Amino acid sequence: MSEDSKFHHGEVKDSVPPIVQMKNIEKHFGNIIALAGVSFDIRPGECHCLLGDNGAGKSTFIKTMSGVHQPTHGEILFEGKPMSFATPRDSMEAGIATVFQDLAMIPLMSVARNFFMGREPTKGRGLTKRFDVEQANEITMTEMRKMGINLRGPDQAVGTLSGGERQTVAIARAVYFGAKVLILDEPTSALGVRQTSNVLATIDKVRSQGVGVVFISHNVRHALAVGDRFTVLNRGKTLGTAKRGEISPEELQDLMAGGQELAQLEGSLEGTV
Amino acid sequence: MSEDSKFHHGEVKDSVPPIVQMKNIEKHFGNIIALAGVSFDIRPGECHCLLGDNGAGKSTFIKTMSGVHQPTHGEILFEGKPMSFATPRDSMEAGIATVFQDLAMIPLMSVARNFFMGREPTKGRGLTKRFDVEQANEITMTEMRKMGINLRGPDQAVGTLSGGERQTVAIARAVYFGAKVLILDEPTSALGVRQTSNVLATIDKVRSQGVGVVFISHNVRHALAVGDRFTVLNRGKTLGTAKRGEISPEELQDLMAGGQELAQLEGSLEGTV
Amino acid sequence: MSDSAPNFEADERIKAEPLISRLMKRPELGAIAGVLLVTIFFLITADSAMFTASGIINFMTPAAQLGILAIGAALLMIGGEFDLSIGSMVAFSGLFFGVCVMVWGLPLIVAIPLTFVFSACVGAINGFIVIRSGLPSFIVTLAFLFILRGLSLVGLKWASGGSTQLRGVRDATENDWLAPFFSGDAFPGFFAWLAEAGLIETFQNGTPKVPGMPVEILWFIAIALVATYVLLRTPIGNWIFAAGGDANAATNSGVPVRKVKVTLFMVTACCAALVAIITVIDAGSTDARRGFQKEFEAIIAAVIGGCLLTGGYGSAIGAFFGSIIFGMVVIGLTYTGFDQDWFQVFLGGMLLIAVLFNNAIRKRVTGER
Amino acid sequence: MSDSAPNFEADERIKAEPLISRLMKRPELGAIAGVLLVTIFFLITADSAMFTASGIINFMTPAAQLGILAIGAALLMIGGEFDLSIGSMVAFSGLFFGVCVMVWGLPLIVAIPLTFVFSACVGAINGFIVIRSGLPSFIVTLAFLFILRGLSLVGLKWASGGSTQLRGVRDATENDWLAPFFSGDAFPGFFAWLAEAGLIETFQNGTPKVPGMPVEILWFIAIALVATYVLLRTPIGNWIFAAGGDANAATNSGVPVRKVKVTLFMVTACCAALVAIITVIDAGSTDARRGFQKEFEAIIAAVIGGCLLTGGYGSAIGAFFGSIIFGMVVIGLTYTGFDQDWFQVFLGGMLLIAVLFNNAIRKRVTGER
Amino acid sequence: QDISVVVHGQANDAFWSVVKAGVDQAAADTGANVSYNSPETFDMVLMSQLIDAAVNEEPDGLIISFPDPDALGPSVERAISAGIPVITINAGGAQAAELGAAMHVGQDEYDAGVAAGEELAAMGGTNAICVNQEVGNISLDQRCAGFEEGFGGTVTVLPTTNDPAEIESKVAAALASDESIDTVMALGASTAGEPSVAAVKASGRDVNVATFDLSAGFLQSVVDGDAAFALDQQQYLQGYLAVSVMALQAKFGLMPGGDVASGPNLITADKAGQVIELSAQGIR
Ligand SMILES: Nc1ncnc2c1ncn2[C@@H]1O[C@H](COP(=O)(O)OP(=O)(O)OP(=O)(O)O)[C@@H](O)[C@H]1O
Ligand SMILES: Nc1ncnc2c1ncn2[C@@H]1O[C@H](COP(=O)(O)OP(=O)(O)OP(=O)(O)O)[C@@H](O)[C@H]1O
Ligand SMILES: O[C@H]1[C@H](O)[C@H](O)OC[C@H]1O
Ligand SMILES: [Mg+2]
Ligand SMILES: [Mg+2]
Repeated sequence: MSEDSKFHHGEVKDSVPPIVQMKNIEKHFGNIIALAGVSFDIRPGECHCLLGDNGAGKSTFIKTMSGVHQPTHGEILFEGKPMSFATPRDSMEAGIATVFQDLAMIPLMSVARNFFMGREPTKGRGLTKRFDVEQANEITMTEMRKMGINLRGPDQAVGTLSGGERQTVAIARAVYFGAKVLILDEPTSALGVRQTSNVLATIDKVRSQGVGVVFISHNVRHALAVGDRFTVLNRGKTLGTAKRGEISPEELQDLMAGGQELAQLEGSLEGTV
Repeated sequence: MSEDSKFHHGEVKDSVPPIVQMKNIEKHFGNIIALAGVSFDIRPGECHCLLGDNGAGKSTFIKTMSGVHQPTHGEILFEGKPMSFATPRDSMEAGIATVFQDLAMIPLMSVARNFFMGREPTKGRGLTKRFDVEQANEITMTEMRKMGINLRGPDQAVGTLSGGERQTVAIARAVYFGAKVLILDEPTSALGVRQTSNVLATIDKVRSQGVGVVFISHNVRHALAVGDRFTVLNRGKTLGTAKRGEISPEELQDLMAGGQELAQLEGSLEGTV
Repeated sequence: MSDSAPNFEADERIKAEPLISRLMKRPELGAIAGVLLVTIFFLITADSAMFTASGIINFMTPAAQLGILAIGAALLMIGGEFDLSIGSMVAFSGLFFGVCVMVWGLPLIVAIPLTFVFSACVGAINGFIVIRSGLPSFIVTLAFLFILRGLSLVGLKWASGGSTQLRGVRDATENDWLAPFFSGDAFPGFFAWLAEAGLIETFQNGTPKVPGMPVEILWFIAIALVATYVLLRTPIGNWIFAAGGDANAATNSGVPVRKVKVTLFMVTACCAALVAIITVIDAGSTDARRGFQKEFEAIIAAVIGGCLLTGGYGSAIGAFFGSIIFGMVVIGLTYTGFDQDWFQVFLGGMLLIAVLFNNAIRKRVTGER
Repeated sequence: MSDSAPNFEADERIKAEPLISRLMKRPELGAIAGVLLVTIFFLITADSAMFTASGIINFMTPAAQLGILAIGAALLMIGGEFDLSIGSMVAFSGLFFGVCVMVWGLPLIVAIPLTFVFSACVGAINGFIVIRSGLPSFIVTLAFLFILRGLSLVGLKWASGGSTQLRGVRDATENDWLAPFFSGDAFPGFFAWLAEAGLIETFQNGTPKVPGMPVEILWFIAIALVATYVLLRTPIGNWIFAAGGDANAATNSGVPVRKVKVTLFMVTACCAALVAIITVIDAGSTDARRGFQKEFEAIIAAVIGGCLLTGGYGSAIGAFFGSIIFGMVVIGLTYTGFDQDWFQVFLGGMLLIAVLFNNAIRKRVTGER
Repeated sequence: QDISVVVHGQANDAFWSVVKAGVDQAAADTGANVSYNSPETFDMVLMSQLIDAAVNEEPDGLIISFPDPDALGPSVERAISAGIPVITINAGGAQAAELGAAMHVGQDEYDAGVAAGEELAAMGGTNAICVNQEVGNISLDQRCAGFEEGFGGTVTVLPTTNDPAEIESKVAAALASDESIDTVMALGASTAGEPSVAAVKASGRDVNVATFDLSAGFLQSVVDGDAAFALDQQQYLQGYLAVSVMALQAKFGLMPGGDVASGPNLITADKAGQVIELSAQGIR
């Protein structure tokens, strides 16, 4: 894994106050303990990778950050002030945009309507204030094209899109609306090579604009390509946070696998899956 | 990309008759042309990778193979005989098991019930013949553990599993029931590093038992690690089939991106995303 | 092996599609096929009086009364919920309105807004219980089906001094300037002129068979247009589809799902109140069985018009045509020579055929499997 | 930083869970809280006669008739479909059964199986239309609600020579050896012994107030047990849950969804036929209004018992308790001193409270948000 | 001649099917062309629309039941102003006459209730329940009200649905919770009357049961001594006479000078036997 990436990497300035700070978060579902005390923060202009085995609690954790779940214990500070987001809408209004792992799309609705769901552009005023469908269509097509997807049209139902097309809608939407923090839960999992590189490039771009990015991935190479800091979860607990350069790809991969042995693949996959 | 993998690679014997042969398949949805004439075959003991950009038609194609869609035009031969699967159940009974991209799981049902959905083990006979819940639970837990997932219990609802846990259920199920052909539509997209290497190792294992594997992936490295042949789709058409060794990773990646340029990532991702 | 640069305007992955199939894909227009089929059926079997001006108005009146409810029900169904209490709500808000006018002697300008506010509150209660408890709206509004029906009975007995009928509303409102907006016939002059000109039929004694356009038909059309506009051209419309399509995904995308749903319950209740006001002034009375089973018919009309019971899909225009189909079938039998004993067989058969026909035409035209 | 080897038996990611919360998580048992609540309410407010042996049998009889339908409806709802025609089906298969016995003079051993086969065929027609057309079962079975109701009327007039009632079934079946399985009271000897022993109340002349256990209650219990067994312990049960949970995913996983659904429609129709046979022999007659609105009540009972209208979730035992709640509430008010005009308010209120209570208890016990 | 009949009761209601049988017989006898319609539930708004539909066809005569003068009044006025003669049956004679209806065939519901109440009071009743299987139908309310007046003692209205099994249980429950009930007045024979008899029998108590209208099953109970009497309004006459008169009116302009009281007609054990067969055929 080469360190001399073409990417600019955000300087993790310890002095800059974090936008969101999560302290000792626990989350229980009935008798199931999904998070057993996780701390995490995200600063402006950095890409903080959240890594870990399947079922480690990454998605649960970021859902707590974006107001989907309320933590069972623990504290959330937003720009230094204690904050509890009752709904995802609250967190959005505070400037957090999220791509959820399940994408949060409505299959029966068109791409453009999904794109602007909850934040529809309007034209006219007073009683004639209405959903500006033309603008919505146009922006959707443009943003999708930027990510490398040429849709047949903005009115195709999301349910009939391919897996990668659908994921791209969710990412393009979050990027378009992400103001202060952008949370991406395995955004590249269904993407083609071209779309993946677009997304990584996009992460780099928004980071350089001062947005804090939380990036969840199982791909060590993707994480290392854009990450400034790496926090690894395992079985609902954090295994610690490392800065870029402080940790080798192999160490990282080892942590992500929860310390357990991998099947014999190292040879063919050159060290990292 | 090293060629000296630890994997055994199936010899693609042109002499061995294919299990499934798809000739010039077209599939239209209303006015949308998803497949515009694709030919493909799968032989016993090989892993045939189906690659291509998002929306290229890969999922649509394998759904045609497994009886979910009926082709608009084209012919399917199964073990040499023309065959049209009216339902997925027909294709299963012929020995084809599929992991669909959307996984085909019922969120409200337990892991074990999902695992055996449609093929429940029974005990007793006559009127007392019943669903052998204990056996189902046990097999589920064992098979999941083999794939690297330690479930809390077999009766957790699939809807509350993490993304990777859920995907693993679908893979373990298909592997358990796959008799002649195993179709995997982006099986590793949500998996952790440990689970991914398990799945790749599993592909290798079933191939060596003579099962034909159709493997869809956007990860060039995963494809090259286990693939014997590579067919690339682009915009509903096939760009041709290459054998292992006949094509370089860079060429393959170029084909998968539909020949279009990638964002500037090559440096940091060492040639392949 | 590389591909030509994609060109969005002429994508090779799309076949040309005739206008008609583009239209038939819209849920709004699916129900038109059914309307045509039913019309043709009655043109053949029914007395020609059915399709004269008076005949059309005659079946459009119940269609309009049902349709106002059906559009409310359709909005709510698209938003992912049911309201089984709208039938009882017609009786209950009818009672409330009757009490305003007859017991408290309020003028319409006070009584009507008060009735709407009152009904909206009841709708909001429905909505709050559904939202707060997370119970299916089916069971919650079903409870209100019984509760409101029962309260109507108790209230009527109280208001009328022991009867289940409250009478005299027509006389009490006759001279109110607001009454013409909620009862009777609009444009009587125009219709009288039409009759004189011989453009519409008259009775032997020369009075026009149709004195005017019943106001409920105008309300019906207006509400269908407004609802369609809201659904398709406003942010709230988008929220309604999203809330019904997948409440979870919608919430996670920032749609205020709870507010949307509660508002829809209030709108539905107001539709019921409007029907109550119109029919109470028109009939001059209200009784404990008003609106009986209308919730059911409203849902039928919405479903005929293409709404999915599972939410997230449907249209107000579909409910509009669905109501017309239902109204035509119910009234149409009167104009045919069929034996009343066969009425239900006929009603069920026509509904089934109309829906199957809609469906078959849509599939054929759009090329769906 | 490495993790201890996972140990399934004692997973640190699971909290200890008390037995009660494990039980309350089961949809089967959720409705018990409601039954308890309603029982306590009536123990306080109702005349003590309600909970004597005869009082219990008195409310259990309608609960059982409803419950047989509700269990069928619950299975179908879990499988993702509705059948709105079951009420009409009670009338229609009642007519068919009446005709078998009265017009064709068949013995019960022929008439009863024939009635079941006939009803199952009608159910299968419902199912086939739903499956083939892809239309919502709501609208298809709604059409059959009307059609079957109408055909019952026409058929009855034909069979009885002009009346809407077909009589004399009791006399015709009185001596049939099969009749005791479908009508009257079981275990009369046992009840007589109980009465002698002073364990149940007797009339002044010493005969027990309850001559036996009405057979429908036994059928009700038996069907609830069988349905529960099928749902939880057979492959078909798994298919039903899968078909209702997500028909697409189930089909793609190899579940024969179409067969499952058609079978469920047939089962539901047979439940209606059973209720028809029992009530026709018991009442000795059948008429065109039998089963009126029972489809509705059956769905209510299933939903009270925890079935989701969207399919894929629910239980037969839940429907069992749901029917008992409904039966108790409907009959119970008569035992209380409340003004009977408030009946519907009371019915709706009790249903709502029972369901809210179920829900609240379940959430509290299982720690769900 | 074309004659339209629009009534408020459903074709599958045992009572109204007898009216319809009378209508059909008169149509056959007079050769008139008769159409018969009714709304699917007791729905006054829809009924007024059905009357409008009938009037649109400009029949030679209109026959209606008239349970809600306010709601149906305008439609009747429209018919009369269009020159269509109107006869009312079953309900609402007096009010329709004010609007210009020519004649009424039926029983006054309130008076019938009074008659039944007096009869049952004479049998020694002091505490009664009035079983109403169609709450909100004004005619049935009037019967209970009249019954209360004539009976003199305590009268409790027992509202039910029209499911016989439920009615049986509810009557049983009412009897069990009040030992002093000695009279049950049912408002419909087969839906409410027959299950009431069954409940009374099961209670083993000595309770007088009577019903409005007839059904063969109930009449059998009267014969067997399990029920006191049925109050017949001979609705066959309502259908038959109205159509016959209307046909004559259309042909010759004939119209009787007064109303016909088709009931109430008390059917007790001595007469019940003869009526059973006719009732089973849908004529009484
Ligand atoms: N609603 C819920 N009820 C019960 N258990 C849950 C629920 N949501 C998540 N879990 C459990 O909590 C654990 C963490 O899940 P989570 O989705 O956060 O994992 P993840 O780290 O995102 O994994 P993946 O990489 O596979 O997406 C999982 O074991 C899951 O089974
Ligand atoms: N039911 C459908 N109706 C309309 N269009 C469809 C339907 N299913 C698929 N498509 C379209 O067909 C094309 C191929 O889709 P498909 O899912 O096969 O792509 P894919 O190659 O699997 O892509 P990905 O890698 O993103 O999963 C897409 O552009 C999609 O929008
Ligand atoms: O007279 C009739 C009454 O108007 C109502 O329809 O119930 C049936 C009959 O008793
Ligand atoms: Mg996750
Ligand atoms: Mg795909």
